[in-house]
Amino acid sequence: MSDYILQMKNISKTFPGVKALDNVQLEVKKGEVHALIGENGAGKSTLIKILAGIHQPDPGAEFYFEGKDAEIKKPIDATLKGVSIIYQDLSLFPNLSVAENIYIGRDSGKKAWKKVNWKNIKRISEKALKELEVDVDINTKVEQLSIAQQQLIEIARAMAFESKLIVMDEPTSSLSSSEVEKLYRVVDKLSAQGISIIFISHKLKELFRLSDRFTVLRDGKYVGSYDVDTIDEAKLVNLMVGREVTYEKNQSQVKTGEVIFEVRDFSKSGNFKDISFQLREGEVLGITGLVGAGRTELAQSIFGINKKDQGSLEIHGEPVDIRSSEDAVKKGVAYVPEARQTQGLVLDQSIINNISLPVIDKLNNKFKFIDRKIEVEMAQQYIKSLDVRPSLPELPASKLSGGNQQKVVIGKWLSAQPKILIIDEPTNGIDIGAKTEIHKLLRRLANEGIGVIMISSELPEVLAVSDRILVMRNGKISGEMDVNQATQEKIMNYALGGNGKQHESVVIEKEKVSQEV
Amino acid sequence: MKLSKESILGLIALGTFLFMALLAPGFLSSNNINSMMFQIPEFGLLAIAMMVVIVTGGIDLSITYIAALAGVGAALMLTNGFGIFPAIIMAILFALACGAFNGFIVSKIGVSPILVTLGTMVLFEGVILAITKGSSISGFPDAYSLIGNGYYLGLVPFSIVIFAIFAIITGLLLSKTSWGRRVYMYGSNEVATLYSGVKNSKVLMKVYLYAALLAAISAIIMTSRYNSVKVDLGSSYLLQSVAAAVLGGTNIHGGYGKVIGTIYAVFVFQFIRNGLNLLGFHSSLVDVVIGSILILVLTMNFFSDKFKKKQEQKNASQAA
Amino acid sequence: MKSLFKQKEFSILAIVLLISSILTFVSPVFLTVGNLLDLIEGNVVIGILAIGMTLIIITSDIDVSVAAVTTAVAVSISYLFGFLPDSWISVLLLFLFAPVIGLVMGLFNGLLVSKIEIPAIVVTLGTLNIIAGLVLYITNGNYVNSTSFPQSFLSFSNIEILGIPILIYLLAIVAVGTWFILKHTLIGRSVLAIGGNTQSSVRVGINYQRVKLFVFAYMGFLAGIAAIAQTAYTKAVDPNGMIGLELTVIAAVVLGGANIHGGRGSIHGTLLGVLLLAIMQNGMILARIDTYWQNVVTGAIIVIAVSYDQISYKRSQDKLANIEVEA
Amino acid sequence: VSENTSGSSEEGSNDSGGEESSDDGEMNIAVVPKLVGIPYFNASETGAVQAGEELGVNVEYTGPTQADASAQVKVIEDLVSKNSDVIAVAPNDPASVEPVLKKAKDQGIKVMDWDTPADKELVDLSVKQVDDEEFGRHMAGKLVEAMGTEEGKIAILTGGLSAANLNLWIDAAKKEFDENYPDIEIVSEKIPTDEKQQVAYQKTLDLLKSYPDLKGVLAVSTPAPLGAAQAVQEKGLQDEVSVVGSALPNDSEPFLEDGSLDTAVLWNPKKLGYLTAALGKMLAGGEMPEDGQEIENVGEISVKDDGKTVIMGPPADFTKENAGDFDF
Ligand SMILES: Nc1ncnc2c1ncn2[C@@H]1O[C@H](COP(=O)(O)OP(=O)(O)OP(=O)(O)O)[C@@H](O)[C@H]1O
Ligand SMILES: Nc1ncnc2c1ncn2[C@@H]1O[C@H](COP(=O)(O)OP(=O)(O)OP(=O)(O)O)[C@@H](O)[C@H]1O
Ligand SMILES: [Mg+2]
Ligand SMILES: [Mg+2]
Repeated sequence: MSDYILQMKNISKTFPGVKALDNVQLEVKKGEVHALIGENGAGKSTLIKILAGIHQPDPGAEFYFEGKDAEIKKPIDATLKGVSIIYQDLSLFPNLSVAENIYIGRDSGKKAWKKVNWKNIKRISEKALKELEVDVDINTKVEQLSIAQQQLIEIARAMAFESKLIVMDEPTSSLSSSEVEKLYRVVDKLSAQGISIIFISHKLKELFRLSDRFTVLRDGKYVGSYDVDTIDEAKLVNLMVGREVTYEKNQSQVKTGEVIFEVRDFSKSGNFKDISFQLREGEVLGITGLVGAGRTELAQSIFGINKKDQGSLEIHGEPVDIRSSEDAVKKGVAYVPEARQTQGLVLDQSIINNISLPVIDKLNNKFKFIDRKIEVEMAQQYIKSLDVRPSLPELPASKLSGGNQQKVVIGKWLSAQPKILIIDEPTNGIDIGAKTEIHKLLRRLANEGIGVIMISSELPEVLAVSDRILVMRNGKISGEMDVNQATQEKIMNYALGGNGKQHESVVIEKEKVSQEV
Repeated sequence: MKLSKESILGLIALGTFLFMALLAPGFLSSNNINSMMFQIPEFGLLAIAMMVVIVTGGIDLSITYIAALAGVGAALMLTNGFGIFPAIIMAILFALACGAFNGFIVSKIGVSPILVTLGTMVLFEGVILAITKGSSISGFPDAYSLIGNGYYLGLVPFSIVIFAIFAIITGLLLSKTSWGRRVYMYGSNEVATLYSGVKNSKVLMKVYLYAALLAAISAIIMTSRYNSVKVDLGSSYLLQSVAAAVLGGTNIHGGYGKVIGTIYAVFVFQFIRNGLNLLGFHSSLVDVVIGSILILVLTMNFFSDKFKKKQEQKNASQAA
Repeated sequence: MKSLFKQKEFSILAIVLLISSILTFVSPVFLTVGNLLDLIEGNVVIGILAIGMTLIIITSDIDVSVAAVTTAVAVSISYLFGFLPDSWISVLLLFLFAPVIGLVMGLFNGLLVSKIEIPAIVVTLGTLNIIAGLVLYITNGNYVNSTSFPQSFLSFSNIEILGIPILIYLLAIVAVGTWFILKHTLIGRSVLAIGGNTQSSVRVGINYQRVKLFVFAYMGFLAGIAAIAQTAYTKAVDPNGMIGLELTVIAAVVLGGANIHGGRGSIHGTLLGVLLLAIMQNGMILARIDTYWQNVVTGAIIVIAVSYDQISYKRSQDKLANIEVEA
Repeated sequence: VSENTSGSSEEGSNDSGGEESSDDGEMNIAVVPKLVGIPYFNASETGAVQAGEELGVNVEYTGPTQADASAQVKVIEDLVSKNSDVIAVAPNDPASVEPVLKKAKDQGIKVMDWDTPADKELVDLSVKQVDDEEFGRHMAGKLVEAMGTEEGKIAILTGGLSAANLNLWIDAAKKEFDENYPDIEIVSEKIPTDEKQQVAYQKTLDLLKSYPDLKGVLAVSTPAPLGAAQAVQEKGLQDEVSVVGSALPNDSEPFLEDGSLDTAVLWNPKKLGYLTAALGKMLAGGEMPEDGQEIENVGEISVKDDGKTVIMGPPADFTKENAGDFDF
């Protein structure tokens, strides 16, 4: 019988207004790690959702599992074929325990009155977590976990199934390096067991680290499939983007401009303690550390979403008191949250409405009515400058791909013309093209005098964009350095508290860094 | 052909009108048309009030008792020799007080609206009982009864004019002002609005105040029409107004809803009730018909949506 | 997390205890077995309905037609009495017919909600109008009183075991049964799952339409049982007797800590909610509160209860130390 | 499709009234109850319809499904549009029907009230089942009689706090107690029962508990006495606690049987309906009733000095002896 676990042929998918996939194919061998790559909106997630039975392809599509032709009408069909999927936007149940979240789905299709076997659930979930080396109490409700932890639970679920094929749609996007390493090891283990894996990511580095073969999509079309040893990063990027992408590392000299933003001993019990730092004119301040270090909580407290126990702020030398996000925006502080879909966007509303949301008051004409014309122009401008695709201003944000959604969120804040921009995990799930654009953008904003604070778990990104780097560990600043003294080793040391073993596992030779970005 | 939910409902309203005009004797008679115009405003205002709240993803079960309490406010003034304007002001103040109370608990404490208003519904009713001892307050000056019974330029009922004005105002507020925009945005995703520097509590507070204001206007019309107020003033409108709002296309989970849709829905209900009464239907059968319409229309929407999607798919795939 | 989840029911329990102790203080009668039994028996119907409503609210839906459905079944029962022989079999048959009649109406709601995807509140508003209207039209609101009840049914409704009325056992059975379904069966967990996140449930292959169908059907089924309880309790069928009851039922459920946005809710919480409302009703006369102020008191207590619950919930959320910050 | 078919009774099937009425030469008399679909108003419907048949006029009996003032006004407004000759209203809220009745008069429609009085000035004729004062006092007397003692605690249940006529009766009853039975103590404010038997039942249970020495319950509004009696019956207190109230005989029977309900005081709502329709016909024909006039199927009526307030007769007492003889 065939040595392919999965073959999908002439797959097309038309959404109202968008041809997301146009006659695409995907062939995955048994036990291989197959990378699926393409720019934002290339159609990766859509292809996966078709494989999962969530979207129905346009007529003419063919599926073969292990050579036998198959039909996938509902998610359960895929599950029964041994396909399990880790979605880009997680699919967990916040109100259920970790254990149940891991187990759920295995009984789907069984009798409604079947008694659930709690012992079994406990056993399976604990096993899965152990393999992943995650230590969370299996009785915790998932809503209690950070996004990173949730990501890991999602992965644990997929592993708990005795799946033949596991699809991972950008699983590392919100993981920190050490967790990423864990995941890599899991992937190796799985493929060693003969389980096939489709791995979607925008981080070429990790794709080369993991994959046996690549399938490249561009604008919903099939470009080709390549063995890892027949191709290199430059070529791959060329195939994805259809043009050369040039990388550059931040050649920063220490900024000596005036201090435009100062945080003084911020503390919030259970989240962070005694955080103080300054931000200078034209400077990009990178805040990194392991996931769960308290960065987001810190950012949210500065932005006024969360209460702080103590601490004070100064913008351009004068103290400001921020008690709510409204204050923050008034005072010129903007925050791009890490949870794009829930916190960043009003998904059901149009791109325009999202972009104008923070400044809607300023768009009033003399009747106190919103001046629609100005609003549209403004939106158009950012859609253009950020190259949001498809560039249909009235399209609901929900219909955009992950990366394009992020662009809209950034556009939203640029429209507010902030003094200080705090951006949390700015390039989660953003493709290499857009990524460098965003990095350039951040630098440009800094040079235009906006203070940029970038929270990121992706060290190469931190190194490429920041002038100065803060490392947080367990809610405290554990290290600070200028970028030109910074190395990944150094950062990881501060982040892990000098835990040697962990630290080796994440060493990446410096010269390659520049390329990964 | 691309028709919005609202315009379809508009056609349905027109349809029921013609249908009744054909079947129901005297439906078109001038004084029937008249009495319909007198009947629409009080309910219409409450329905719009409910719609605004529903757009935020909430619901206001206390709305009719807010109206009743506002009515009591006016009645107390009138029966104590105050003029019409003080009375109207008092009605509005009473209502706003209730609205502020709801708004505070919903927006500041963050209790879900259905809970809050379940409580305040009983609370406000209680306040009215405590004030009126359950009996009705009546006997208002004729000038006051003109509001609900009088004509503008001798042909259009005053009340319908008032209704039209507030309908338009509401429409403008929702679709053209930044408050209205925020109401919709909040309705679709309140977390995102918070993260965008929107002061959710302010937006919400205004919503409940505005709903209360509309309730007060409705109350003024009712009290002047019925020349009295009692604890149950307009209580039969509660679930009806929810029904009208959703029949009008308002998304019960928030984020979408249009004044015009709600108005069409109110018309549909009005034509059906009035028509069937003229046809001498048993009143309880009228409810049956209303209920059926509600379900039928939404079922229709569902299938027409499905159909549209299919069409679009086809066009798109042919285009490609 | 557990602690927090208890929290939610705990705050309402606290309020129940508080009011109870006040009542015990002002009226010696309150804490007598007799009174408590009356109090519970008087709320068996609300209790049964609230339990059904809990499942629906967990799936983030709502059903405002329960009272109408219950009445409709009660009326059907009164007609059935005409045909059934006066014997114990009839009572048993009743427990077969009534729930089935309710189930059918529940299924109707369920189909519209799950397959046609009309929001539940709209569907049930519609069916409320339709069913209530038809009931009123057919019965013209006439009572059926115990004279036309079979003796067997009357004696059934008077049964007491260990001095506790049969209806209370009925409630207990429904409560335990539903708790078991919710906690230990696949369908029960699916109810919680789609309440937590419908999209995810689709992705893991839960047929959420079937689940929604189930909760509404089950609601109808319980409404059937509630109808028997109602008939046995009032020993009469009054087509107007339950108007407006749906709001009380919903109030009880949400007071009991079920989250109107879905995902959260528990049987014991709901029972506490029912108890709270029951105690307030009962307390009004025992505490000799002036008639005209009773609603003010009731309303105020509800508002305070839900606010207090929300506040303590927020607190517990804040307290959740996410990471242990090293000193 | 005439609402008359909905009568609980067999003779419901007359198709007069309703739509075609306005065309034919016959007289159209609209009778509007507080609400349709409760036994009391069903009985009066039966009477009114019967009168319609016997006297050859179209009787349209229609009202709201809830005792809600605004809903009732709408019904009347629609009737005005239908150009009935006479509209007889049992107002939920006397004041609230004033404007619409004015409108009716302006269109030359004769207006009258029945069951519950509307504004005196406005109506051409006012049909009252009994004299409110007399009725209230009568119930009070019956209760004392049933208690067999002129002292002790009693409680008063009412259908709803805002029901005008119920309040009239209760006030009258209170007066009777004050004046003639000073040793009777009314334990609390009148207690509302939402026009529901079950509520009356539960409230009574609570009353019996918190006032163990309660001697009597006066229950006003038709479902209330049944609920009160049910409570007494279940607690086996027939001999300790007397219940008197306004209820229909058929519903009362099971409680009258064992004395848990001592006396149901009411009038014959069927006759009231009949009388209303009959007088409506007279009124349309331009006649006015006189004091002591004999109306067939009803009996001798009395007319107050104002010349337009008709009293049907004295209250009727329903006891275990006679309750069986009525068909409502
Ligand atoms: N439900 C939908 N309705 C309409 N268009 C959609 C829908 N989902 C996706 N699209 C469109 O289909 C295209 C492919 O989207 P998809 O999410 O597959 O991209 P992607 O390759 O996953 O991008 P990313 O790497 O940013 O996640 C995009 O243009 C997107 O706008
Ligand atoms: N939505 C949430 N609910 C509950 N706890 C959370 C939530 N988000 C984060 N936490 C907890 O707060 C702690 C700090 O999380 P935070 O997100 O601030 O860390 P971080 O450094 O920003 O990492 P990342 O943002 O990459 O997850 C973590 O231990 C996490 O468990
Ligand atoms: Mg994607
Ligand atoms: Mg973070």
